[in-house]
Amino acid sequence: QTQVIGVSIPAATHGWAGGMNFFAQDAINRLEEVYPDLDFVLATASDPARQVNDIEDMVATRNISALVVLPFESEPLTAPVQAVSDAGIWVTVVDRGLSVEGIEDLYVAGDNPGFGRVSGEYMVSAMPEGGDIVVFRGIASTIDNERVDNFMAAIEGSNINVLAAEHGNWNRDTSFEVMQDFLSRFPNIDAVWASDDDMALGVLAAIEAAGRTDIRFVLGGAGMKEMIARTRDGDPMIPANVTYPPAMIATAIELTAVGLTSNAPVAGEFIIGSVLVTPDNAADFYFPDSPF
Amino acid sequence: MADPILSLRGIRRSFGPVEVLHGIDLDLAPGKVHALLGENGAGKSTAMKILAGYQPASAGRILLDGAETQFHSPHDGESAGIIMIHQEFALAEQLTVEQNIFLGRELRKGLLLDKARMRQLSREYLARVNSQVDPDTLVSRLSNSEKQMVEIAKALSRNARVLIMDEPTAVLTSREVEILFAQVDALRAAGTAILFTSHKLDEVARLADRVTIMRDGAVVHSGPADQITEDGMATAMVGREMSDLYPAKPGIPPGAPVVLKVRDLSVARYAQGIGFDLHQGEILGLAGLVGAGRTEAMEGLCGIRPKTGGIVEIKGTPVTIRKPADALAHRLCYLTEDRKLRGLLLDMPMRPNLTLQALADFAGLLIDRKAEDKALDQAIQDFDIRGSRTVRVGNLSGGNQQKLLLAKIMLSEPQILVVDEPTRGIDIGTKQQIYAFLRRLAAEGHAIIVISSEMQELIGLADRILVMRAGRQMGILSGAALSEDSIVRLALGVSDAKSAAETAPEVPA
Amino acid sequence: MSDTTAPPRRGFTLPPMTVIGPVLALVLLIVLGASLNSNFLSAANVTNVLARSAFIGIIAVGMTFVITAGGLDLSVGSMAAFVAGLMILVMNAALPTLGIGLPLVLLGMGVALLAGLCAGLLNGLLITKLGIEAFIVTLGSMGIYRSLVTWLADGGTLSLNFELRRFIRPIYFDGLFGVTWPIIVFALVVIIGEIVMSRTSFGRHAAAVGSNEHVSHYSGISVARVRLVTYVMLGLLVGIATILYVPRLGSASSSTGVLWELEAIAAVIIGGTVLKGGFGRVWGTVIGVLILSLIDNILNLTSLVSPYLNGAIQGVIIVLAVILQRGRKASS
Amino acid sequence: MSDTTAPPRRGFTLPPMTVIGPVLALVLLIVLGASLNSNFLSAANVTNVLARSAFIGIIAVGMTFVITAGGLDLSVGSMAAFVAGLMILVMNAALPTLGIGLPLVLLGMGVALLAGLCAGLLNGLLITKLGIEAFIVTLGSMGIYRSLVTWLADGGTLSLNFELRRFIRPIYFDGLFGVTWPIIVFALVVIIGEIVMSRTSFGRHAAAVGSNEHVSHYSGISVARVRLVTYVMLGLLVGIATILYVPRLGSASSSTGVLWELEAIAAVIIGGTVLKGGFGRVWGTVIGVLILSLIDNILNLTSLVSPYLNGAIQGVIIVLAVILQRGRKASS
Ligand SMILES: Nc1ncnc2c1ncn2[C@@H]1O[C@H](COP(=O)(O)OP(=O)(O)OP(=O)(O)O)[C@@H](O)[C@H]1O
Ligand SMILES: Nc1ncnc2c1ncn2[C@@H]1O[C@H](COP(=O)(O)OP(=O)(O)OP(=O)(O)O)[C@@H](O)[C@H]1O
Ligand SMILES: [Mg+2]
Ligand SMILES: [Mg+2]
Repeated sequence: QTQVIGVSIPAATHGWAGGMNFFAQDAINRLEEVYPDLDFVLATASDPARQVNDIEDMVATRNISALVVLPFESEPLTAPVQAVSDAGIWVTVVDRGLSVEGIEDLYVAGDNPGFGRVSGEYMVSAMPEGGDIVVFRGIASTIDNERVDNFMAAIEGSNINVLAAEHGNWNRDTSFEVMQDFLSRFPNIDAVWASDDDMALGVLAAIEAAGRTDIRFVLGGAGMKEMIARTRDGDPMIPANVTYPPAMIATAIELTAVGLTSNAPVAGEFIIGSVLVTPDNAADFYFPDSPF
Repeated sequence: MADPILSLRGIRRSFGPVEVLHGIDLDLAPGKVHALLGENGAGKSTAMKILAGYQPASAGRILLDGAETQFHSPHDGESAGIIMIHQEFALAEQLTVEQNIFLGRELRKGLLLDKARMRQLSREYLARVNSQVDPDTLVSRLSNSEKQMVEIAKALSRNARVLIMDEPTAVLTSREVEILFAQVDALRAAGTAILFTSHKLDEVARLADRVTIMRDGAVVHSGPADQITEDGMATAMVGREMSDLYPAKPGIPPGAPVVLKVRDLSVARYAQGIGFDLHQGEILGLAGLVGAGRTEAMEGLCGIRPKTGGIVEIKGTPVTIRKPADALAHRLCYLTEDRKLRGLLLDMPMRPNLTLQALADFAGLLIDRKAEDKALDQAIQDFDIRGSRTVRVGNLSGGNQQKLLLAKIMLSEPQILVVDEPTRGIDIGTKQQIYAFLRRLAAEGHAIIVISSEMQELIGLADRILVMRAGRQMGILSGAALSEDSIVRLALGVSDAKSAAETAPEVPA
Repeated sequence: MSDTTAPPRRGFTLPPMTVIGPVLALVLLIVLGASLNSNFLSAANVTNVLARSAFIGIIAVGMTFVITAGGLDLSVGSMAAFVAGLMILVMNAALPTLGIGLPLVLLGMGVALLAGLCAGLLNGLLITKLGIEAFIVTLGSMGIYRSLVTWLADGGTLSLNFELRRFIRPIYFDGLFGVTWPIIVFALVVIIGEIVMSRTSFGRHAAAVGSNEHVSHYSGISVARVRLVTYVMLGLLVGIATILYVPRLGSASSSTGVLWELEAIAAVIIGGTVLKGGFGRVWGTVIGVLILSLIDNILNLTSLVSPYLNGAIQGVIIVLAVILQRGRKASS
Repeated sequence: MSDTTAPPRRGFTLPPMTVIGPVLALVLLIVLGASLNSNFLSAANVTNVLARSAFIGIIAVGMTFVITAGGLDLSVGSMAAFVAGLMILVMNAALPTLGIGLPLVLLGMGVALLAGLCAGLLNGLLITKLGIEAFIVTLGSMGIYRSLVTWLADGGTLSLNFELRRFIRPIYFDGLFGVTWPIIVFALVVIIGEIVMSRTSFGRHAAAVGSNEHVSHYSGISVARVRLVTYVMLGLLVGIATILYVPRLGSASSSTGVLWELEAIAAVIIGGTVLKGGFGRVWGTVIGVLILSLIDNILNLTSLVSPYLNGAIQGVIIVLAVILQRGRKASS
């Protein structure tokens, strides 16, 4: 008898989410081959309320046996996912933890505080004598707050001075324009924490166009393959990256499928830590087939 | 008679299930002026629109120079030299006069517009009809008569073989009518075929070579104009003998109380220092040339536009009227001269239009639709409104719209009624009924102010006439002084006001 | 009376396409859904779809009035987010004093209604008193409310105290006789809205104002007041929608209510209300809302297409629904 | 004629508020910016602001025509994303055959123009032939194009081949006599747009159609054709904007061009064009676009307020700019 696994994720509204969408779709295609008696439903939502709708629909009409959910936001999804879990359905939560512990059977996550911390630590190590930096923030959200707060904590006490922080919304165009304006505003910027590779690309384009040479490097994040490649190849502007792999969704789906179809113990927590990528280890993080 | 340029043969036209034209024949000959007469809703405008290609006929043939033809659009008509002036204005309000005159056939110099030349030509066309409107004015800023003169100028500029005019004079004053007629005479001499409608039979008698009379969608008479009298026309149109057009004037009863006392009324830019007393049972006429500010003065009185000064007393009590609802609360109602833009919701059917102003009388918590329907039945009967109840009122004939508007205002049961051009576009039979109706209202103790640009109408109807010129009150005429001559003198400011009229405000007897 | 005065037609005639069009589209969607998935017509699914339609639905009823009176409101989505944020903040703040219980819930509801009302009033006053295009005013207030909620939440999410959330959850999930509260409230709003629109002076006046301001003014209607009231009503209804929304998710953030305005306006127009004003029908709006909800629901029922293409399918169905309604080009 | 017909006033009079209003708002913003940051008026900043205004600006010029003719287009943002995606795909695909060089660039441009034209044509045909509200049609196509680009990019980002990107970068960053191409193209589009609007029959017809369809029809203007052409023009201009956009960052994704439609419409209205149609002015639109760009620029150049509140400041300034324009309530 076929079992259905529901996968509910945010829509591809920026690069990282796009990559995550790709890996989800890809994992599903692969697993449908491998497990003939597994069916998958994939729904992408553009806001938390829609995501709740999607989950309700999966329960009410698709009789799912397991739910893999990457919550748009933690708070609003907590109660609905709890209701799913209470109905005896296996729940795998990905990336963004729910605000109540112990609901999910399996938790696969990146490490947002770690992401900020590793980035901050790298900044300190790359600029031991300190310097002026500008910070790009993502879409205003809890994730963004966690990252930025931990980044700030990590650079505290160093001589690194944050000139300004502005939302680039994880968007290349916005970041390009914001960086242009930062360049007009500050005659000297030593480094940029772009906090995301999409934003880093916008920032780099702006720097290049302005022909400014004072910026020593731009630290992005999330490990977009082009950026990893440039780090690997020793581009001085992109000396490092911090991972936050969108492929974690695939891991979560696979583990869930295994959990449903076998007796292997897959419950628990899988935290995929944020790792600093440098030219030395970049080759290990380069996935040529990924769209991200 | 020369061969007709344009002819209708057995033309029928239906709107949905209702047939409004039942086989019309009509011939327009070069160098002749043809008048098309008929009651409101008889189908005159519809026939004209078919002639000019604005609407297709449901059946029948159109002959152009003897050959059957079909117009698929007004453009086809225009290419064949057929130009029509609409009963409703066909001007784009947000464009300038010049842009409207040349709309759809702009002059160009290379790729770009030749604005200088179009402006120049516009001025020339407007000058032909003695209009001083600046070609760069937005049409929305023009008064109705100015719009009409622009339409006429626009039509004249197109060198038509056939000129069709649907009630061109309804919004014009006698002076402008003279200007138009001079142009028509010139066109006739040049061999243009002209078709026009009017509810003013004296104009027909004066201008037409041939008269065709319609009733209920069929032609009931057609013949040379000199073989039928005005009375004959009226009788043929209405289908019954017409008695006197105007009701008898009983005169203001001595000691009749003043229901409305106005002193020093002014409305910025338009009117200053208007003052009069209106007695119970009186019909007061308001005369003046177009642009004299009569409309604005009365709109100021009724709270429709802000007034900048003045004292108003109703039945001896000073009242403040700041918005139309205040006026309605004192049962002071105003009937607008502009039924299309200010009077009726053209996209809605009759019922909501009828009760819009008096809706409170039909609604407790909910609207009583049965009562509304009854009121509509009553109004249709009282005012002889013809047309489908379900059709949007924009599709009613012009005269029937006017009747509906009148019915709408009357539903508020006004004590004091201000009617602005109340018979504009109304056929002669109904006019007579409306005059009788107004007089009856007065006799029942209401007080009425009539604004009209038709001097005869004012003289026939009003007990006294207040004449305005350029926003100022020139005097109030009454009794034997009520003559066209004395009104015109005041309106033009050529007479010594005191010799012809009492000075206002006069002390009530 | 002349013979051209057609008597009101009696006897059975098919209602015109503008009336059956939206209904037909809805029926087609339901048939499609039922044929794709046997659970589609299950009580659970029907309840889900109706309850989630309630937020947009309640707002769309208000929007019907605003549009009928010739206005527009682009700010309702952000307004809902802002009102929700405020409601959560106030309830959390009052929790220590009032404790969990009915008074606190009533306080929250009061705040939501008041905030909605004020927000609507503000839009309405700017539009009517200053005479600025509704599009611009509400585009501006859309940005303002969206910013304010982000700021209130400090960029993150405003969450209701967890215990409190447990307590008010029943407002969304429980109901009477098996019908949940959102559905009941939605139904009431629709019924009252339909009556107000088609049977009261206010509804008539709103249509008149949307059809022709001048005529309305000359007829003694206070054009500005009618317009203002439509915006205030809409604000209040946003407040009501928020009261149902907060118990569902217990939080508000800058992503709450994004694009609700477009959805509400789309529902209104699919339902047959004229965007330029002058004619509106509340029942049509309900059909519009249900069509929009069902599209999402049906897309979740099946895995026919790549989820990337969901937006395209929605777009196609929205256009098709309106094509159905027109039948053919309105011969104007 | 009567003596009350005011003669056209001669001599110097201050232009009306509707004309100076937007200009004044722009000047105020410039003064504000210059006083807040000394680099504000630097050549680099001015170039940046103008160049980035070019995309929205070029689209807004097209939108001015659409709105003047009584239409609306909500799909331009997604259309730009879709066209950009297509352009990138085609250029990448043709790279092996054509090699990096002018032919490939011309091919890309051709594809962008053609795709824009077709997209505009589709919108226009649905609106004019089927007589469906522009709001609904373009809301639908907005969803469709947005989905298509997400699907083309497989949820991610479509990026131009790296070498190719180097080759076409100059289209955005280089120019003539120190003025970059986007600014030059924007200026050309504006000048031609202004001439077409105010000096050709087409501009007049667009205004006439927006003012009164019936009158236009009666005057022998093909209402449907004029409307259709405005949409096609807009589509073409979206294509041109895309040609300038792609060289900048060399990528397109589902987040490209989000909300451009609202920005373009806002610019058009701030500039004084009437949303209901009948009157439009291209130069006003340019001022509107610059005002919107400057707000962002000034907010980035200073740290006066929490970045969370940027949206609120934008909202307030947009409304203020329009209030300035009105002076006081249009006495209608
Ligand atoms: N588009 C339409 N739809 C439905 N009925 C129409 C339409 N146009 C005209 N009618 C009806 O046709 C009849 C004739 O109208 P028409 O305008 O030709 O009358 P008319 O002779 O010009 O009257 P008036 O003197 O009042 O202008 C009226 O009953 C009118 O309601
Ligand atoms: N909508 C309007 N906007 C601006 N000006 C107007 C408008 N309507 C009329 N006017 C101007 O107001 C003046 C007086 O208007 P109007 O012609 O209505 O006066 P009137 O004395 O009532 O004449 P009549 O009733 O014969 O038309 C005219 O100069 C006209 O140009
Ligand atoms: Mg007529
Ligand atoms: Mg008048």
